[in-house]
Amino acid sequence: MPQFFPRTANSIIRLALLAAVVAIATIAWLGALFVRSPYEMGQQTPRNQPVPFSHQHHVGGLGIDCRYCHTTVEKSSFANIPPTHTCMNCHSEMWAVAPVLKTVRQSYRTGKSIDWLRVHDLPDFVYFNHAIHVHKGIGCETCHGRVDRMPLTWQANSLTMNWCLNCHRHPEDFVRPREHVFDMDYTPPRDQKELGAKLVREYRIQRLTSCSTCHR
Amino acid sequence: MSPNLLYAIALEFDSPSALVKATKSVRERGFTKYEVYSPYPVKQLDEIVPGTDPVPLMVLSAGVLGAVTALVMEYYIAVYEYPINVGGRPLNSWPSFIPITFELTVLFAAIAAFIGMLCLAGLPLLHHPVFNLPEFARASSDRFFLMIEERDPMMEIVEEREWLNKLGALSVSEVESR
Amino acid sequence: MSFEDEQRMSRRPPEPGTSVAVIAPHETFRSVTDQITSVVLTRRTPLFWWATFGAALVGIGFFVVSTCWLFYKGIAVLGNQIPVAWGYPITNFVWWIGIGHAGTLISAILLLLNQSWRNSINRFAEAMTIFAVACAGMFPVFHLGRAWILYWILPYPNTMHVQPQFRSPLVWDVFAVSTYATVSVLFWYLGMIPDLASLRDRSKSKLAYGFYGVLCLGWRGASRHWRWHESASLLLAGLATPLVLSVHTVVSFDFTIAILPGWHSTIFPPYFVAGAIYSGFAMVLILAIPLRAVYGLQNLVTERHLNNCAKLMLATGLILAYTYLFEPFNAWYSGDPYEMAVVNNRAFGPEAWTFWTTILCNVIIPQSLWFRWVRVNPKPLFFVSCVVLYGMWMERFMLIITSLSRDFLPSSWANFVASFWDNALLLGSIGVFVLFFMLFVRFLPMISIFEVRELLPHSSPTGGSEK
Amino acid sequence: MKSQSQSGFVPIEQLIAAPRPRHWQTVEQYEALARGGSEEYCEAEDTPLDEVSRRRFLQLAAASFAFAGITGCTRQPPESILPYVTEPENVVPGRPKYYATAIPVGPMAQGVIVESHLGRPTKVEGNPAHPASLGASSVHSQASVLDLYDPDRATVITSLGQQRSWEEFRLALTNLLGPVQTRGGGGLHILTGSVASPTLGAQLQAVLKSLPNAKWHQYDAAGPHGARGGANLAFGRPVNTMYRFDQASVILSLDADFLVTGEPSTRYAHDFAARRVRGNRLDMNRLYVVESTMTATGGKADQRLPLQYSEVEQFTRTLGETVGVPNVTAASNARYSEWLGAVAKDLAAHRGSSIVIPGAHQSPAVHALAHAINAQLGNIGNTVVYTDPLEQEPTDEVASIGELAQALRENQVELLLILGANPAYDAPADLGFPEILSRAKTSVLVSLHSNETAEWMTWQIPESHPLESWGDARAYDGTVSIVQPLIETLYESRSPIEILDAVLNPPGRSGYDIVRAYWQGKSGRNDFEAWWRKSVCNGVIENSALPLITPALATNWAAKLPNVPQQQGIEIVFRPDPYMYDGRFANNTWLQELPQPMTKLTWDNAVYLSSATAKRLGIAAQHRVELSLRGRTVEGSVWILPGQPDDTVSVHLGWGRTRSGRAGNGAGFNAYRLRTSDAMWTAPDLQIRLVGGTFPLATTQLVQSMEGRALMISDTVDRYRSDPDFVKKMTKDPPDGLSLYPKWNYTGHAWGMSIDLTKCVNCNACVVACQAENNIPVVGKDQVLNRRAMHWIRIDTYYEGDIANPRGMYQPVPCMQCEDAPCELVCPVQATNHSVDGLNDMVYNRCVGTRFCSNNCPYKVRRFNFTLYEDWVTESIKLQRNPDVTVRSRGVMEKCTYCVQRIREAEIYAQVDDKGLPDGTIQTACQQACPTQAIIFGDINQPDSHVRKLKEEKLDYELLGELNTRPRTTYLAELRNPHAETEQA
Repeated sequence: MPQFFPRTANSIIRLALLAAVVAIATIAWLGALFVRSPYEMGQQTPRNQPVPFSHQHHVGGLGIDCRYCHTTVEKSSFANIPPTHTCMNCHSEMWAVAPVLKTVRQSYRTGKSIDWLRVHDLPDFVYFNHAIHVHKGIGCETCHGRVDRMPLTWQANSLTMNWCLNCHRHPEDFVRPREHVFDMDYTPPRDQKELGAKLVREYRIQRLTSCSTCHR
Repeated sequence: MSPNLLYAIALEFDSPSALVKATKSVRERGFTKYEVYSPYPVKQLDEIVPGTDPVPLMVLSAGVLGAVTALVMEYYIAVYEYPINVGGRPLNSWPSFIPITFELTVLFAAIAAFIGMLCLAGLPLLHHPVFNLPEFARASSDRFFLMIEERDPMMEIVEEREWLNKLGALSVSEVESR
Repeated sequence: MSFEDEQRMSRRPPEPGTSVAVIAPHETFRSVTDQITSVVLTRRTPLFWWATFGAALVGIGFFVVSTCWLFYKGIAVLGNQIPVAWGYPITNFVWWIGIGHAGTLISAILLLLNQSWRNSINRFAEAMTIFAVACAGMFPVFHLGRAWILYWILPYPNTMHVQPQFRSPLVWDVFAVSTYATVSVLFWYLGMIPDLASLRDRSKSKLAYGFYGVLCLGWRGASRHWRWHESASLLLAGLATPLVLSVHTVVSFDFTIAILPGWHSTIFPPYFVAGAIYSGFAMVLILAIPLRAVYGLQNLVTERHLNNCAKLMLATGLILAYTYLFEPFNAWYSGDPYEMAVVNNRAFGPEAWTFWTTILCNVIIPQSLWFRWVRVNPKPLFFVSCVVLYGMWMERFMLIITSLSRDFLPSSWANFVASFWDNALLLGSIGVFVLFFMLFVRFLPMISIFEVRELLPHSSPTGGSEK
Repeated sequence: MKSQSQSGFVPIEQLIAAPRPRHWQTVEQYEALARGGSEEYCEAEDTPLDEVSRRRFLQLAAASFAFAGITGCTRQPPESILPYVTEPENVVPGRPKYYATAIPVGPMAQGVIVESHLGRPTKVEGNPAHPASLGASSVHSQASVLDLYDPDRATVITSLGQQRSWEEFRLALTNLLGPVQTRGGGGLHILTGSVASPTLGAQLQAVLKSLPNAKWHQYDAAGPHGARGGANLAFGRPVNTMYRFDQASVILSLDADFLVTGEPSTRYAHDFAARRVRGNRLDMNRLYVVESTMTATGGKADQRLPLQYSEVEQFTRTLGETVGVPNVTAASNARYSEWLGAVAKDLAAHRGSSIVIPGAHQSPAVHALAHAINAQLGNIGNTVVYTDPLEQEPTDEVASIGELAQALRENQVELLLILGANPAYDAPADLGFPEILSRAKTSVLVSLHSNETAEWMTWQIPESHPLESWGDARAYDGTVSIVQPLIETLYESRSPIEILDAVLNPPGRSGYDIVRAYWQGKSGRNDFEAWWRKSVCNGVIENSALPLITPALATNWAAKLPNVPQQQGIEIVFRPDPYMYDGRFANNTWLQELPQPMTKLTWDNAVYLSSATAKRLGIAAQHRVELSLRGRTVEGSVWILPGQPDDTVSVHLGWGRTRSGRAGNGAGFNAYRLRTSDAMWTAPDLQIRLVGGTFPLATTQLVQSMEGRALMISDTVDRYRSDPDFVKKMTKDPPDGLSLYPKWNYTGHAWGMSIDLTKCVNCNACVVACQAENNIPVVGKDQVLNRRAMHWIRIDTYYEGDIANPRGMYQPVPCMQCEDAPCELVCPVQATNHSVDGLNDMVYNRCVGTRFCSNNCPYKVRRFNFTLYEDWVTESIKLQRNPDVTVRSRGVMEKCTYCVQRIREAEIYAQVDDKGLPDGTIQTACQQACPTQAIIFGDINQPDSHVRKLKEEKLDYELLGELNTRPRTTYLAELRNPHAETEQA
């Protein structure tokens, strides 16, 4: 069969080979991007809660301290989600009949817990402890973002292991004076490097990257 | 047929010796643009047919590249990316890094040899004028071809063309450049 | 070629360096090409092929069922336990990878050594290598507790900053085996390109022409191409030679790096390489003997080939025997009580049968290869090869279980008991191998045509081969 | 007999259907609950359960992720948080709370402190303030929490198969009691175990007072029958005998396994070990053991004499005569007379500081003689002390159950009330149980499980577990603990005292009111409230221990001694199982899979034979044999027990249950079938017949010899005295600089452990404690047979010396936390590596399961999840899990990490609460449970730490140190104190 292949076959086969290579590379690259994407990490997406609770209003607007609701944040690994009772402290008086708070009142009446949706959710094999981080001068905002500007709360950071390690390796870039831990609008000073270094010494912050620091 | 449609004059032989002899004389005659086709590598042609062999250099450089890549990767990962105490061994336990270095050296070099050869030969190339010649099918079995390409300046001289017929080929045919 | 001719040739003393005994005298470029290409293109598929192919499919059945069950239920379906945490899968892995080695040895080392006789067996030997490595590669995956995160063994930029641990021989293994597989495939394919061209030019149907036309990348056989082709082949051979040695060395590291008595030994690398080649040649013969009979290739794969392979088996077998002898000496000389205990346990412990089977299959029976009659007669040679192949599996099995089942603390001693699925998986992998090989025989040139051409007397202008 | 596996558990409908548990944390809340202001509490307390199921749900989800690969490329499923509605005061979510209570086993209880996570009791620890615990805990205390969550518990009140309500039952009860009362209680029979609980006892006495014709029977199948008989024989009155091992220089055990079996063993082991290492180990006590089967105590003995059960009595008489007990004579036996002489001399040499302790199950004669010998040796008041009996009504229990059987046979029983007992299973075989139970007109069973007896009853009431009900209990010395619940009853269950209260003063009060009211009256204090709170909070009632008494030997007691039994043929000996006790723990998978001390058997009991006897009978291990005794037969599997006396078959009671639940059913064989009321603990003329075939027994240690390797170093105290460095000479540690690489040095904490082999008595409490703390799954018999048991710490038990009478060697082996760990080196994915403080971390979520680390571990302490062993289905089991430890999935390696979760928590809160980390703040689970404090954990970089001091001792050595793994866990070689003279004898 003389000259079975047309002249175009040359370009076709070469393009095909090239395309294969490019395709594989692209897929790998896109995959890598995807697993790091805010979407995949569940970042920046406000969660719909049974009660449309607004940190923006309560923290930003009314200026309620984090610890008013998250009572155990300084004492325990778990920062605590406020019991219905805490809501009713105020809402038995104000907005006492607002339809938006129906669920809360119902919960208070029936004693059934409000079913909040978890926003910051680490895998079960990760053991994070709020108390120690707060104690060492890591601000709420450092991990949770400007909650005071969130009408509905979302996850501000990726919470990947990389992200954790970044701070565990360079605490001096993130640590702040203890008195500012609960400030939402704290802006690190220009000399954060020096201040950080100083606080790291003062608070005896260790650079803990052992596996058992978080995985047990 | 009009000459611009011509790709080359094909001389067909049935033995390597005839081919070698013909190629020698073609070369001595002063032809420059010719190519020889054989069903297996004929050693003697290497001296006759001009051309260099850059494959070894490619392989060497790729091998070096592989070695460096491996060492850098292992050192970076073990010492910088996540320095961690494994069984009380130092971070840079270089003796343990040797095997992978070797393997990557070989891997890179081998791939270079393969791809290098294809690139040099301009393969893959499915369509080529020589395939226009029906007899060429036997070039991969028991026939030997000497092709003097049309673009060879000597081809414009009619005598030279006729001279080719006297080289004792089984057949002399024209290969179209379709 | 007639039976008488065969007798004559077998009686003729072999003349090393000459190709006369390698290929029957009256063969021509044409005849050679015809014979080999016709297997693929024109001849009708022999019953033998269908039978073997069917058998292979049964094996595949085993393979599929057992792998599914394995992944569904976990490693628990195998015999593995603590202390014997490695059982069949690793044995099979080492066994298969070892088998592969003969192929590379023939195609690479013998090429460098100018052993031109290898030209007519290297192609299917290389194919054997590739399929064997493929089978080998599966087992480390099967034996993982969580195979679905296998890729954690590879270095890649991840969101955890955690990477492979390069002190672990298992990581070396991953690199060694994948490199080995890649290089083997490249070498195999590179060598096949000109032959694919032959197939292309001789195929009658459009489909076949297109298929082989694309596969051979439009090979024309131009002298420059041949030059680069040859130098690439030689370089690949030069690379494959240390590679093949390194691969089984690294495999042996899986054991020697461990501190286990009976594993932690410096003689393992040479020992393993020798064993690998030993089993590899056994497999080559097991494949070659039926093929040449079925496809009437006796004049291409001649008794000289059988003879040489057998001799190589004998040689590597003797190296192995030496290491078997040396192990007890090593233990005794080290004065390490645990080493001595293991050696003693291997020979006389509860799992001694594995040891003695190994000795019988790898040392005693192969001694028959001293007799030329055994070496050049297909039937006995085939038998010996099978024995050796089994023996080599048993050896790896013995090395693994006897050391693990009785190491340092008697409190943790326990013997290994294989489960049904262990055997099913091994059988399955054999099925996979045969299936691949049968497809190769059917659709690709099982003998390197252009290299055989080089063996023909008139292949060189000055007459008579220069090799 | 098929084998069970916990992973076989499936969710139980009743469990789902059962009313929502009502949790609460503190007494105050409980009272609020009781006051009826309950709603907020009980409802608010819903959250813990949801919290739990939420956490577990994720773990379940994790399984499915596993297949997708737990990496960046898996999204977590949406997860919800359910906060309280009103938060109980002093609850800090994320930090556990601890409550004191007590776990009764038989008549005696052990004081414990229970860890509770948001209302879920998860872990039981000893109560340092409690005399029977001193901070340590028995296997039963440790395992009790699993019993609480046992998915096979009885969950609803039933009558003849119909589910009934509590109200219906009370109605029925009043109707039944009506006629009974008219007859002054005639026809009312109450069967209980031995009752030591003051409240329950008082209730029973009250019942008998108000209904004089009613009958109260007590029967504890594994109780100390011989001891009661012996006391009556010797003193003419019941007494409670206590031993002070911390003051005893020479101890002679007459068939007593006092270090491991029975409730006081925790305290006894503690005292024994403390005394054993006195004076820098040079002033060592000496333990002689004469016994009729190989026990952990026997293995620990400095000198041991295997004798048949009947010979022990002979031996005791001779000893009595030798030490000069008046009017005791005996024919001496050449076989041991010399040995006995030497022992007697040694005892006499230690007047007042020696102990002769008879086994609880030995014959009354032996007990009586022992009392006399102790008196003769002047031990009474010093090392042996007496109090009034713990039981409210000490009775001859065998006779007592006999009377009940009698009454049943004669159809005199109108109403039979069984509280916690299980006669259908464990009553003497000659009394005609269980069939005769059907002769009771009405019968009511109160029990944890719907057990063998249940199927003969007209009513069955689920019994509340001690961890979910109020009560009180006595320790071995009489000290009373208030039993307080950690969790609202999981099911429709009642405690015995609540039942009796319903009988006494209908409609009955809550357990809390009953107990409180009783003690209000009993204590008669005006500051009762404070006293009550203190008592409940501390877990012990101050000076409630029974006063010491000094009973006098009855005149001519010796004359009343029965004749020495003549042993004929093969003798069978019944023993309570160290773990199953009388069978009540049969469905506890932790105890089922807990290796027996000397044989390492799990999931089965066995027919123990000496190798000589076995050879003679042509029987080998795991052969199935039929034991027949007076026409009664059982089939069992044989195990060859080194040190077992010849012609003696010993069997453990408490196995072969048929209605214990999925784990216990069919495990082992039921030895009660051979046991008759006249031969409760031994019988002659046992017939053994091979029935052909074998039945596999699952042991976790196949080889029990050290193969001549210096793994467990043990020598005499004299050797140590003469050559203090002998251990260092025996072990060759490789010189520094042997390695190609430099040493890795650890600044800051460097955690380490020291295990004192002299102190380990092989009680296996550490093993259960570890299992409870670290969510270690149970794998089931088939997997144990496949060598896949999961225990992170094991006690290697070796035998040394003559197989007829060997020494036992006990070596606890957890992960050694090697500094140059071979396992880490070979892990391809860094799933195991070192933390800054030198722990050998195991990162489950990184493990891909190559199992290379296990191969390369010379100690073989790594365990692999060959398949999904964790139970991710059974709701109730999930409640037990420790939330601080990852629940491992299939295909990952796991191992001991020195309870790293405890270390990290302690480190964190030490900083948060700005308090330091003094030595001893962090205890590993095994250390905490260990009765003898054989395991000590701490910081070896801290100059004055306990562990450091121990490691500096001359007896300190590394296991397999020559491999240069540089383990952080090291051992103190065992010292023994054999008596030169008896050695010769």
